[in-house]
Amino acid sequence: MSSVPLERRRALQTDRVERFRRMVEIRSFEDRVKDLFAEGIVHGTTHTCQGQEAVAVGIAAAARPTDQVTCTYRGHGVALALGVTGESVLAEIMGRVGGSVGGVGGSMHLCEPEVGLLPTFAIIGAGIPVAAGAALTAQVNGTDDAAIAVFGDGASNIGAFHEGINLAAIWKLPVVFVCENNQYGEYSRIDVTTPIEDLADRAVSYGIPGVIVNGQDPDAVEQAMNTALARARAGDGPSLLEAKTYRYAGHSRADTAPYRVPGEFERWYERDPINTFRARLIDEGVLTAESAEQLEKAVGGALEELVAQVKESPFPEPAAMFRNVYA
Amino acid sequence: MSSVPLERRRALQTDRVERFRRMVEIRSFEDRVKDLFAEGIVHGTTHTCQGQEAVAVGIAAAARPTDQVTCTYRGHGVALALGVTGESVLAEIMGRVGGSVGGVGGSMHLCEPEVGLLPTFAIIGAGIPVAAGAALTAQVNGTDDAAIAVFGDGASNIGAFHEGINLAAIWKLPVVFVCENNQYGEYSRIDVTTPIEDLADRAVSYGIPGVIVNGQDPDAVEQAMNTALARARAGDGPSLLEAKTYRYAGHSRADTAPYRVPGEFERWYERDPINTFRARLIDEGVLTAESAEQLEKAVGGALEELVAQVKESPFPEPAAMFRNVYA
Amino acid sequence: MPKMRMNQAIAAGIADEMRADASVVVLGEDVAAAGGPFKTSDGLLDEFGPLRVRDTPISEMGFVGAAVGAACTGLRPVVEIMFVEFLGVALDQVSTEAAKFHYLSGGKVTVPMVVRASVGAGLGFGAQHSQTLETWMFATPGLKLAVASSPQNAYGLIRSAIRDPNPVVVLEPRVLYATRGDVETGDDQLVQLGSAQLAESGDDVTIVTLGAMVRTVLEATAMASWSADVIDLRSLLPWDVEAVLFSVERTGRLVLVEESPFTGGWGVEVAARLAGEGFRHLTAPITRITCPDVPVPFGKELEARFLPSAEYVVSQVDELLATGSLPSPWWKKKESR
Amino acid sequence: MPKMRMNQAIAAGIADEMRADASVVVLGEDVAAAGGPFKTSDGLLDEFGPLRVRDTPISEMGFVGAAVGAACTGLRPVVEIMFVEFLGVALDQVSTEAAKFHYLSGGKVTVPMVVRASVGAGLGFGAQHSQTLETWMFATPGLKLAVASSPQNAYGLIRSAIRDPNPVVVLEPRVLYATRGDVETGDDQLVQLGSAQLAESGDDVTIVTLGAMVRTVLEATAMASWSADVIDLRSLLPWDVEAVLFSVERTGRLVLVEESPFTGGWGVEVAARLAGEGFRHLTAPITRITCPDVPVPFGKELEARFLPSAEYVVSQVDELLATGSLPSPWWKKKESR
Ligand SMILES: Cc1ncc(C[n+]2csc(CCOP(=O)(O)OP(=O)(O)O)c2C)c(N)n1
Ligand SMILES: Cc1ncc(C[n+]2csc(CCOP(=O)(O)OP(=O)(O)O)c2C)c(N)n1
Ligand SMILES: [Mg+2]
Ligand SMILES: [Mg+2]
Repeated sequence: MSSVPLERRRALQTDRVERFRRMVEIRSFEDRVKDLFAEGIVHGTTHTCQGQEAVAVGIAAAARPTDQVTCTYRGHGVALALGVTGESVLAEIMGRVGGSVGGVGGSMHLCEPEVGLLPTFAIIGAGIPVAAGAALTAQVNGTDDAAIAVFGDGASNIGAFHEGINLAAIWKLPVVFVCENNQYGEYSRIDVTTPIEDLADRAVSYGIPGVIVNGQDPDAVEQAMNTALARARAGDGPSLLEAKTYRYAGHSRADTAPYRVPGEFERWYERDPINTFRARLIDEGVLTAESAEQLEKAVGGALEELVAQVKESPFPEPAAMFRNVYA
Repeated sequence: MSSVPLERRRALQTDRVERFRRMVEIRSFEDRVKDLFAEGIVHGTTHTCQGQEAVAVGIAAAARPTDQVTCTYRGHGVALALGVTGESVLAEIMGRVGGSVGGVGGSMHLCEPEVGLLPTFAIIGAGIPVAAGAALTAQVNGTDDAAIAVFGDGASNIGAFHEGINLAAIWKLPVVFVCENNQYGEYSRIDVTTPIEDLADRAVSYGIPGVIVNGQDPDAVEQAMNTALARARAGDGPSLLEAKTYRYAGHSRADTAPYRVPGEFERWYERDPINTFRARLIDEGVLTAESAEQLEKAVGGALEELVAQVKESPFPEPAAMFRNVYA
Repeated sequence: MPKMRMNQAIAAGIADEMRADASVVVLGEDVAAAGGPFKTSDGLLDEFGPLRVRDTPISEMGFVGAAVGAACTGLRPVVEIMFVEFLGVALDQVSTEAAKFHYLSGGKVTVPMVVRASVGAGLGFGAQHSQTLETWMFATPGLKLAVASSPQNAYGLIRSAIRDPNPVVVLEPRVLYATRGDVETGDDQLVQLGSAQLAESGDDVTIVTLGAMVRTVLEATAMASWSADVIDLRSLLPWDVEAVLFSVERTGRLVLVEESPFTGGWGVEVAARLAGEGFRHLTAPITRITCPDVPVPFGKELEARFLPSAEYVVSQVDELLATGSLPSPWWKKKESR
Repeated sequence: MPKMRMNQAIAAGIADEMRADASVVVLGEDVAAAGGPFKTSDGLLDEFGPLRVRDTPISEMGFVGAAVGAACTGLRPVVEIMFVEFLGVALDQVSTEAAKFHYLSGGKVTVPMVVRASVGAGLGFGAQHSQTLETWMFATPGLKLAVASSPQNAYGLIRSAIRDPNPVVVLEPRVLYATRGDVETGDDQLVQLGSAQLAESGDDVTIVTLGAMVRTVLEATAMASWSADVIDLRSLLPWDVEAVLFSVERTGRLVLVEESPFTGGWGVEVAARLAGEGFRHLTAPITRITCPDVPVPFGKELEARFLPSAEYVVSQVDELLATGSLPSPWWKKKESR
């Protein structure tokens, strides 16, 4: 069977231009979401992932649609990378019937089993043992699918991180733990909350590989994921990947990130994942400056159409709140 | 001010014969407790620590009475070592008015602030962040007291272990985390639940010293504690000590430990902490075979008197259950 | 009919579901090699093997969370929480994740998992290992909650819980694990979640109870001068409002017997509902017979005093019937304290 | 009198206690440098310094546990739980440790700590960040539990909670943080834990409520044709039974307005108690006006529908007074759903 999300996912598997396009799609999507909130036409809160696109796309490129992924409230990028449509994500953020979970969840709650996206997590760390459990299913059923938990640097200080990884390690579950170290947990820089520099070192506590990955480079993320996934599928157990990256936006809608270390943003922006990848593809002759520009324009245009369309789409009826409470 | 618990504590500080006596006291106390339960004259459950005496006594010898200690339901030995009287502990186990907490707690619940014993913990791992908090008090008040958390190998797999040590490390709190690795968590050997050999390695996750200690030797435990406590008092933060030892008894009253690996008990018994320490003190000429034997007889005799006395002591009135619910 | 202890009946119920459905797995501390700290999974490892029956590290958040993930992806995990208090380190996964995932997936994901926990006092485990804590899980849309009171319904409830497509918490009174009783096994013995059982019928009063207190209440009615409809709720989420209303319409009097604190115990939900929907049928104050608002004390005598006894139930109901007004609890009657 | 937003009043109350008592410390995620995610500790770091005002890692079990240890040894920690749901990863330290340590130390140890948590819906935070969850902490002897409803009582409650020798959980409706109101500061403004406030008096009915619903109820009475005693409980553990009984003796009618699920919400305790001790004064069914039994939905319209509105309170009480019988909730009235 096929479907738009699955096709969007498959497109990433081989085609690096599609990966570039997806990164651009995520960046512009998140920028637009911030604006929509700023305009005050969206209720609630949102957490965007500008700057972290390479992690999402690298993971989606390496994983199978049948691999199960848990990610966080900062999940728009991961969802789009896995193949979830912009319409599904934006409509959920805007609380419309067409949203990923029918508009009753909001920005923090997306889900698309078709491409392996389990419900996203608004509670820090909660997705880590849940990913171990999805890997348990694969182990019990004897498939060679794997699970992937995506979480932040701040999440590495919560108990569920320790318990979930330890459990996966002792049972040699096929799971890859990907820590997106974007340097901040909410308004606190990692060095305020975490006594070590490299979170990958925490793998020592579980006797599993701990790997530092350049989170600015989708190719690097893909390669590290391929290695970790191969190990998982072979029955050799989990790995902990630390993708070093940076959060361009504030923590959530309102946050202007006044706490940022001066010059830090600029330093990271020099290594911007989209600019770097664009340059590489141009070097490789896969793209030209012109084709890249056209691609970016096209993505921007499509996004505007999408926004207009979702703005017009209906809200759920009150009755919707009573659906899906029990199966 | 002084008191029996304080004097019992001070006695350990310099006098190694007293340390030997205390180890013997703990061993015979725990053996006797097991019998009392076997006789069925005690209600509920109990967890004894035969084989782990050197850890308790080594800690008590190194720590000050003003240092704060959190330990577990397997806490009779630690309590006695810190100076709590046998009467207070036994009366609590037997639910008598004279018990450490008035007889309403039972075997798992002891407390004696006079010698730094905070309420003991029946929930795995819970005492670890609580010890960090006691260390926070010392840090905020600018005293050079420290805190000590005593917990088991199994507890190193629970979230509170991770969160409590991480918090202490980032705040450089004066606390020593002592993991009594007695090889088993309930009926499960550590290798069934824990993917690494040395729990001290988990210190890497927090950037603190992780030290393996011979838990069969009170001198070794004392020395390691002295180093860790000095570091804590100096403001350099916590340490994780792993005391390798062995649980002679079953997990709790009913458990006969059928799951034990054959020969394991015998191997550990060759390194029995009491026998080893006795031999050392005799070598050193501090004890003779005769004086040691007399000492052990005396301890046994005193214990029998204690048991007889506590058996005669009163149970709490029903009204007791309404006391100390709120301060 | 075979006699079984309640812990054996639970193991038998799990085993029957494991035979019927290869996706059922069992996780918990010492549930495999040791057959469970209370022998509620005895024999499962031997029959179903280490892939499906697993000893976990001491990581309730970790293995309950793993059960959530396994349930979302096709397994039917049965998780053991040795003492219900340990949900205090794992409640997030039950109440905030599992109970809400069907909703937060727009119905795309279901979470067919069971959390079994032993509850209650009477064995001298002390204040941190003797509570029932139904109310930690009560006000939780998306969750189901059942409480066993006999070997027979423990067998039926666990099987229904495992078959349910929703997360279900099953509370098992620890003091009953050793109780022997006739247990009819087989598919006809499933107990529908949300259905109460009329354990005994009578005319003077409706007594609603559950768990270990069912036995206490039946002891009480056996020695009482009055007769009662004794309703064993068996489930709290959902609970059988109709059964209670139906009885109170006839008796006009509602008494709750609970092994829980006086303030906020599970019975207040039943009382509140009846004080609304049953109001015009009530001829006497709704009476709650509970434990006092204190941590569970250790010690045979104290613990026995702490728990509602059959004699106490009789005397409270006697007083209610005689005076028509609310009997105050023993701890408010100076003399008896 | 100075006007303050509720978050400012809370910060002011904490600051006053920190000035009065050097043992008061503040812990939580982003409470120091950022002044709190909801600005409820703004300015504390500057005035009291990094030793007493601390940003924590994302480790609720860790820092709540640390607060327990600090409280046992002489400090008075005030811990912030950003959203009450996060207690799902830390409940053990509050309910099983802190609440029982005075008891389990034979009175040798006290645990003077405060856990502040923001609660409630109305801001579009979705199902995992919008609940009130009073009942997670309700049936817990040894614990105190308060709920703020205005800048003034938020100021008074936090100060009383900090001074209390017991562990106290203070719930703060998030939707009220931005509400401005007159706040009288100073020692006379402490609010005794366990004392309700008669927010308005009337004759036809007694409405018991707390938290964000107080405002809703006062909006309702302003437009209603009937008059009510409006009782803001302010504390749930202990709660002011006398105040409610006293009013119901006069009005004969009890209505609860709760931002909580219909099944098992906090109001069932009040209803149950009155259905016992107040039975002979009741002339009408006890009526609970609550949210439906569903996870909190996202979306302005859905969330507004989910929460009891002033109009809804008016119409339910109108129906109760007109018919004398229990009005069914809107979601059971086919048309309105
Ligand atoms: C248990 C819990 N505690 C606190 C929060 C509030 N919170 C939401 S996001 C966040 C920061 C998380 O930081 P990190 O893990 O680095 O992820 P990032 O936001 O940087 O992607 C916090 C503290 C939460 N959602 N859950
Ligand atoms: C949170 C929690 N989970 C489970 C238990 C049940 N339990 C009591 S003791 C124990 C084993 C602990 O092993 P370890 O930490 O090695 O300590 P030991 O008993 O060997 O001293 C377990 C699982 C508990 N008390 N608390
Ligand atoms: Mg981060
Ligand atoms: Mg052990």
